Amino acid sequence: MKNEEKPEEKSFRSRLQRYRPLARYLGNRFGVYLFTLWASLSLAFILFRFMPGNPMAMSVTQLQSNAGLIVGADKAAEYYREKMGLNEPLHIQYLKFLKNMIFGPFDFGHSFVKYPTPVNEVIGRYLPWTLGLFTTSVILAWILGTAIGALLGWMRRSRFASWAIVLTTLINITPIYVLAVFLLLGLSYKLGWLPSGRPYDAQMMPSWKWPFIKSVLIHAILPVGTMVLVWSSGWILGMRSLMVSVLGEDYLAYARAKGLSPLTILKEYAFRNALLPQVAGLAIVLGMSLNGAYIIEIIFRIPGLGTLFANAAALRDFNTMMGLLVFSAFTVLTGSLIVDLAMPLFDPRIRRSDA
Amino acid sequence: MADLLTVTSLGQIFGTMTTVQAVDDVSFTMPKEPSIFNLVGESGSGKTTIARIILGLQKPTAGHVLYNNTDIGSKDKQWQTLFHREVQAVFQNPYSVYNPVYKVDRVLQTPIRKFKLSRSQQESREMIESSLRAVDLRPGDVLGKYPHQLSGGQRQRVMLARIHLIQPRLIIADEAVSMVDAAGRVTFLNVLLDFRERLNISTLYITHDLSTAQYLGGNIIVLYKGRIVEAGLTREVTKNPLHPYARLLIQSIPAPDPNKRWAEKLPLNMAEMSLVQSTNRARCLFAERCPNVMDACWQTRPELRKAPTDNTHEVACHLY
Amino acid sequence: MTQDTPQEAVLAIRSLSVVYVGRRSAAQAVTEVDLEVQNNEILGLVGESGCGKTTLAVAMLGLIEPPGKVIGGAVQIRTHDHSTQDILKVKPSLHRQLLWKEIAYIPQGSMSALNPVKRVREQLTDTLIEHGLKKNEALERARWALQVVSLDAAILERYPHELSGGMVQRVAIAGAISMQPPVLVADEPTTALDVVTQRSILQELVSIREKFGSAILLISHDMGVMAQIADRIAVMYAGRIVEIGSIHQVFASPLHPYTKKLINAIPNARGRESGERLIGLGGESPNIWRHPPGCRFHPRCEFAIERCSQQAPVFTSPNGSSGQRVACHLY
Amino acid sequence: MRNPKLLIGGLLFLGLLIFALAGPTIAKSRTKLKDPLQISAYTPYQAVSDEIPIGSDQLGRDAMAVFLYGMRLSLGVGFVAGIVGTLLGVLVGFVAGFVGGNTDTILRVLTDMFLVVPTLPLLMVLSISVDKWDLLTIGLLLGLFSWPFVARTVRAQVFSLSQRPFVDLARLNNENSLEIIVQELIPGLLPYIFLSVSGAAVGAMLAEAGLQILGIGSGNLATLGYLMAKAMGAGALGGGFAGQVLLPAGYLTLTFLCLNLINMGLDEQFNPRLQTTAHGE
Repeated sequence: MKNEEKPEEKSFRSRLQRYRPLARYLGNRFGVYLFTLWASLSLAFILFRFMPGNPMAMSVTQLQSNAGLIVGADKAAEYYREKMGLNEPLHIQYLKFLKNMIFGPFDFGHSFVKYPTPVNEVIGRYLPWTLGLFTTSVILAWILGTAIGALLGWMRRSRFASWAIVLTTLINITPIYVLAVFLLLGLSYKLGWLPSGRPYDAQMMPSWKWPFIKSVLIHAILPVGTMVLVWSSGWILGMRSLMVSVLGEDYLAYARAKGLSPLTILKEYAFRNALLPQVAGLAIVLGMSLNGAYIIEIIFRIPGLGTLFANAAALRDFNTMMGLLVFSAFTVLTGSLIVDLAMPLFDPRIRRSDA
Repeated sequence: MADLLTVTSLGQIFGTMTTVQAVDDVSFTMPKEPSIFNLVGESGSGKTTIARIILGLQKPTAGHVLYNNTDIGSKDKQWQTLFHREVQAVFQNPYSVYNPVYKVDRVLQTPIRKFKLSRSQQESREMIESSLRAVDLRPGDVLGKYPHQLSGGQRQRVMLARIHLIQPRLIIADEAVSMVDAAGRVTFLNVLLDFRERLNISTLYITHDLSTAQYLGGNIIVLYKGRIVEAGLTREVTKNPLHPYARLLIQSIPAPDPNKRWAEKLPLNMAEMSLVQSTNRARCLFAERCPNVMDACWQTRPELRKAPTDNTHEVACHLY
Repeated sequence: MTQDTPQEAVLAIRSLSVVYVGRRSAAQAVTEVDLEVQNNEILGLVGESGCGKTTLAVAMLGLIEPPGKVIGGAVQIRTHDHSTQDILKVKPSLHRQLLWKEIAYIPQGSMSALNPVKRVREQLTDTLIEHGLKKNEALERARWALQVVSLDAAILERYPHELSGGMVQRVAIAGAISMQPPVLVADEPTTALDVVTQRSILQELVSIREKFGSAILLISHDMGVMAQIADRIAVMYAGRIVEIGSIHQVFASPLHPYTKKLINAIPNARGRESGERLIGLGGESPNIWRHPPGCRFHPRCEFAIERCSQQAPVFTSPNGSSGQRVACHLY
Repeated sequence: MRNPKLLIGGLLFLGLLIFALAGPTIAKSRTKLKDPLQISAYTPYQAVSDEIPIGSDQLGRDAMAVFLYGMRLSLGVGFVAGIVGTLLGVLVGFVAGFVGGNTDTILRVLTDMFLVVPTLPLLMVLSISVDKWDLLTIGLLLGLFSWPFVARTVRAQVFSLSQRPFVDLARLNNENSLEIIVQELIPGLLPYIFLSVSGAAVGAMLAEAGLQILGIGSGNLATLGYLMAKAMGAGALGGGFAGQVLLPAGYLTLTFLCLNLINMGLDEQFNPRLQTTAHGE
């Protein structure tokens, strides 16, 4: 062939071309991430400025009463209004808010209830509990659920698997708090096997010593167990049906005809392919899981973000609420971004293509 | 001009970032007299896209289609009704062309209702039954059933009964037999031939299967990567193909005769396309597979022109 | 290329029957099928969709899964070391070794036969390694096999979605011949491909037969494909073999009314130019859940006599000729 | 209705519904008081007795009566939210799937956004600003957050349905877009729409109870979640009136079970993938 564009050209440019789909995917995904983040920030801003009952005005009153001021109340109110920038035009407030978010970063000002502690510091105190319990539970549930679901899908014709599926479905439709209550009642109150109602032994002081860590771990069994049980049941059901549909694919019949061992077929042909939607699903479920985690914190009295949010809501501590709102959106969005960015590692079709 | 269908410089580009030219400057005309035109090409040659454009299911990015000298994009409601009454289709997949929630009967009742073909319940029932019989189906076997209760061949014949009911002037049959068994194919093709002879219905028969096109006769248009490479009378083109692609295509039909086997092994470059697809379309697109390739083939696009052999025959190749 | 001297078959299917177990009844998908494939032979198996030919292919590999069930018969293959094994009886580990090493399967030429998330290299070598090759041997063998089917070694590092349909099919053929098995089973290997690619793939199968002397069982619904490359042909209708013979015999003088109709229903230019119409098959295609009694073809047969609806015909060789046999009461 | 899941789920749900509707009547017949929900009829959190089988609540009401009234309210919240969420979701999903192009892209990004962001904190913020905590308001509020799931499934369904050749055939019958939507697409979508209503209802009932547990809500709307949350807060599990938690929890779980059974049954009945054909080989 004598023309200039030979088909099997191995230049740097053509190799770069092959990765264009990947670049486009990553770019798209990141763009959507930034857009969603901006939208959530704006939503939070709008919410707290336009909510019925005028929360900002309410918070000024809140601060006044905190300070116990009666004499000179007007001046104090003016002082706070000035300090919070409420006297400025709305679009300036918005721009300042965005600036604080980006360059702060995430500067939400002071907590009203614990004035003048900055909101970020308050969140920082509660964060480790949520992060520790929630992250552990999400990851454990995903791994367990995917593995068990894969096995149940593989043994799709066995009687054991069909009973296991019935049980899993039952767990899956039980609301997380109902399950928590049942486990609490049974394992803690009736049987007394596990402690409950507090994050660690009442006599202990937080420290990095083993007895304390052990106490935290023992107390974490019930809440983590509950979350893992409920969330993994969803993953089990999803993975099982993915496996069943992959097992019906042509390439699986072909793999069997090649005389591959069942283990190889399970690992390399069925599991790997069923895993893709399962990974993608993780990105979406993160947000819902956080909802569940908040409720679990209240039931098990864990001083995490859910508890902080409930307290802040009860006391109308709007700055803290706003901080928590933005923070949870940010966590979940970033989590799902990471999951989505990891997708090409599992799926070569996103990675590159000559089409 | 007394043409039934005029297709002029049709073009269709898909995609926004990476584009695919599915149809590239396709023109042809079908006469008023009942006739059969075969549109032949492999998958990806743009033949289904052309069918969808002619049926008004898709807007082309270039060119236009005239039916009875009126653009099919016409906004006139009355004209659109007439157009749909006169131009009908049989699609490839005899399964998904049925809405699974309805009984088969509905496929036959709807056109009667929409095109006001009958005046009474009784009349429409008689029409449906006679149409079913015309395509070799017993009404009792299909009426009152759900599509999944019928076989593929039965379902495709119900589609023909629908055509018989509407009695259009032109049928677009898009790969209509590719999912029907060998034995059912002939029955289907015979119905198309009957339609032309008895009901004066023309057919644009779209296929990748040259042997069925040969059976139908009439005219043929050979497509390659969205372009017409050869056109003419089916008999003439299949007997004496000029374009190297048409020649390759005709030689590759597996002749159902063990005494007429393929003589030589097909050179590899003629069989398969390379991994990297060229985006340069200002040349002959068949060049890399062509046994007669010349310098000119890489540089300029060959135009479709009259073949030297006879004036019903057209070819787009630098050899002629 | 017909063999007049009787040989020992490399693959012998004996009285194989497969049913699908439904909730209320069982469907007879394959009934008492006997077939023998010789060395260096391409045996074509032809029939309409739903006649049980794919079920037969899966059954002869010993891979029928519920709700399907083999209810009788044997599938004997003569292995490399000249022993004879019944695929349906051997223990699972040996069964897996026999597949691909002694009897290899070539799927339909569509993308979906290959695992979309694994490179071609992985999909070829994993099987070779499980059949006893070392890692570097397996890679060498995969390269060699690709070369046999005229593919560039660069294909190894590609994913299936990066290949054309014809290339995917060549990869499947390369895999099937990599252990040089005595028997290849190709199930509709060219249905998804255009005619030009179909031709090149079929010719590849012929040259494989010439190079390695493999026996190939070619399953297709296309009589043209059969006429081009098969040596012998078996016609299947509603789960039974109704006629078998050399390709020349069957095309020159088909015996079974069904075979005659199949051959006469091939669209071509010949009939049309003389103004004749071909005649399609009347009646309804068979339903495996409700086979008619006696000869299963009799409701669609214009020559049916009373006996046809009462008694299933057995095989006879009416011409006394070697090889061509038919199951029909007319003979 | 040959599907056992559909039948059992449907009958059981009907039973639960009748029980919920009859709740107030039962409550009235059980008590001698004029108003079974009379405040301070008992001391708050009085332990279980013959008269009050699951004790009293924090306002001194008969907790059983609160439960009997609460079923109706919880189902009502679910119903309102289910309808609102489904209407919104079907609308968004339909427009996205049927119109396609840029409209689709924008709506899809929007849907995904709402799908990913955690809704509970947002709900908490919104609900504390609600002055009147009544059934309609809460139902509407929760419905506003349950549409993304509906939109997603409906979009996928509409998209796949509108690509089917039978829609092309309808166009050849000279049917307009409205006829195509009503006659060709909606019938195939009905099971999914019902699926969405019940899915959104379940989600809303879950979220409402969750909000109550998080301490947001008021005695104005004494739903099952409210009863549970207050009892749990008062240490019901250790304090001998665990029934105040278990009874509402049991009722909610049973409702979810029924709706899930119905959904599974519908899926089996209408999903063509799971149907066998006459010529199945």
